[in-house]
Amino acid sequence: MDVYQITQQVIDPSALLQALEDPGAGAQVLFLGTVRNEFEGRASQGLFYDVYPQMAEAQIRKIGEELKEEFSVRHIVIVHRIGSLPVGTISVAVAVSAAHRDAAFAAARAGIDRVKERVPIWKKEHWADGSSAWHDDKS
Amino acid sequence: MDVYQITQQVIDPSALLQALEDPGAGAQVLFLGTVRNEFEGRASQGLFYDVYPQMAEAQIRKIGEELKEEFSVRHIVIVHRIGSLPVGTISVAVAVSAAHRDAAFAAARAGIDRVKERVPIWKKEHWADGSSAWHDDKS
Amino acid sequence: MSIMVLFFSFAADRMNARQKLYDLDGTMTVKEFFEKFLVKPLGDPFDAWLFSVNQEWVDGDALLHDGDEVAVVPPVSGG
Amino acid sequence: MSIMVLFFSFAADRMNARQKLYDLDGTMTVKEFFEKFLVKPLGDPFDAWLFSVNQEWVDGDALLHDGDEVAVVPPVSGG
Repeated sequence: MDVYQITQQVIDPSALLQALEDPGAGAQVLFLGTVRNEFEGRASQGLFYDVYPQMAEAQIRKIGEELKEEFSVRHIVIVHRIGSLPVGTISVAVAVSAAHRDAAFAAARAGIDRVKERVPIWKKEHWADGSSAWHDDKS
Repeated sequence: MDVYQITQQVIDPSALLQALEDPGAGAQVLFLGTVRNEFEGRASQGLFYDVYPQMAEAQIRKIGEELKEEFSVRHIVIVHRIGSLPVGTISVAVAVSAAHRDAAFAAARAGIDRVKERVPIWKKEHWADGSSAWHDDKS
Repeated sequence: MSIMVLFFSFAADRMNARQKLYDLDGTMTVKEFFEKFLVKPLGDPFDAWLFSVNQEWVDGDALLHDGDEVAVVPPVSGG
Repeated sequence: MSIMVLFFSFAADRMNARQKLYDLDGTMTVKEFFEKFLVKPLGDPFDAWLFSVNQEWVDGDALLHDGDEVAVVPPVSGG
């Protein structure tokens, strides 16, 4: 089963791995992105994720379809969480099942790379000192 | 926390992901190997895994130490299950947390490759027709 | 013709709006629209932004049509 | 001197044993030991097998010592 989702709920890796199950699959690769306690050396207490919801869902579905065409994979899960997330929280998951591990690793890697390039989601860092700033805002 | 284990028990991915948790980690990559329903086109009902136990544990620990030296990773989990496993069962898990995804993907991939090359574990295929045979036995 | 323009992240902050309706005299490209209406309030030049029309990424020479949903946003930074 | 030799997978099947104690007249290499005691019952030549001594992989010119734990096994196939 494929899953493409933008969500405000907790991401549960077990549920995602269940979606991948397939008796013909020998390899599952799961990537989890989590909120870090620092960015470029500055302490952080978490992130706020802004999203363009309908476009983001359309984009992750499109990325999934590309991966299915380009790699020998069985099932694909791409889920991105939005809202305010404290350090340690899972913000994004990309998971793939395939007969063999070459395809599973390649597709999972391409999946997260494309999510980060093309899905309309923006991060605002909540710095440990109480201030906050959008990523890439040079003003 | 690092985990290196040869086990006869069910492998629980959630527990492995918990072991990886680290506020400085932004990337987790989990590889799961599962028992497939066919091998080289022939239907199978499962695998029996034989093991040289003490050496296998020593080897996975050594692989973990190599990965820590070679890649910028935080925590490593390598667990291999042995015994008779039906189709769909998780037989091996390699999981890595790191600040960034480049290191997490590279270390997880190197980890499973080295497990398959060097850990003294052998597979006997239980074919769907009731016969069985060790992998690599050309006799 | 009119188009609905959406803003996110610091584009929304700078516009003081998440969305705005614009009435255009006639058809124009995304870049022409940006230069006429947005470069001033957004403060950064054309190359600093990404654009979508009806939820597909486009470049500056995409033509706008009546009823289009346009987003003018910073580079994405999800993950 | 004596060494304990372990067999796994189809090496165990062919030996009808998971382990066997061998008494050696004197020191010898892994390859010499294999050719003298194991090539016949195992049926495949030296290059078809892997060898460990005291749980480290070794090649054929590793020297055997009294009390060593040796494994003679097929290529590994885990995962």
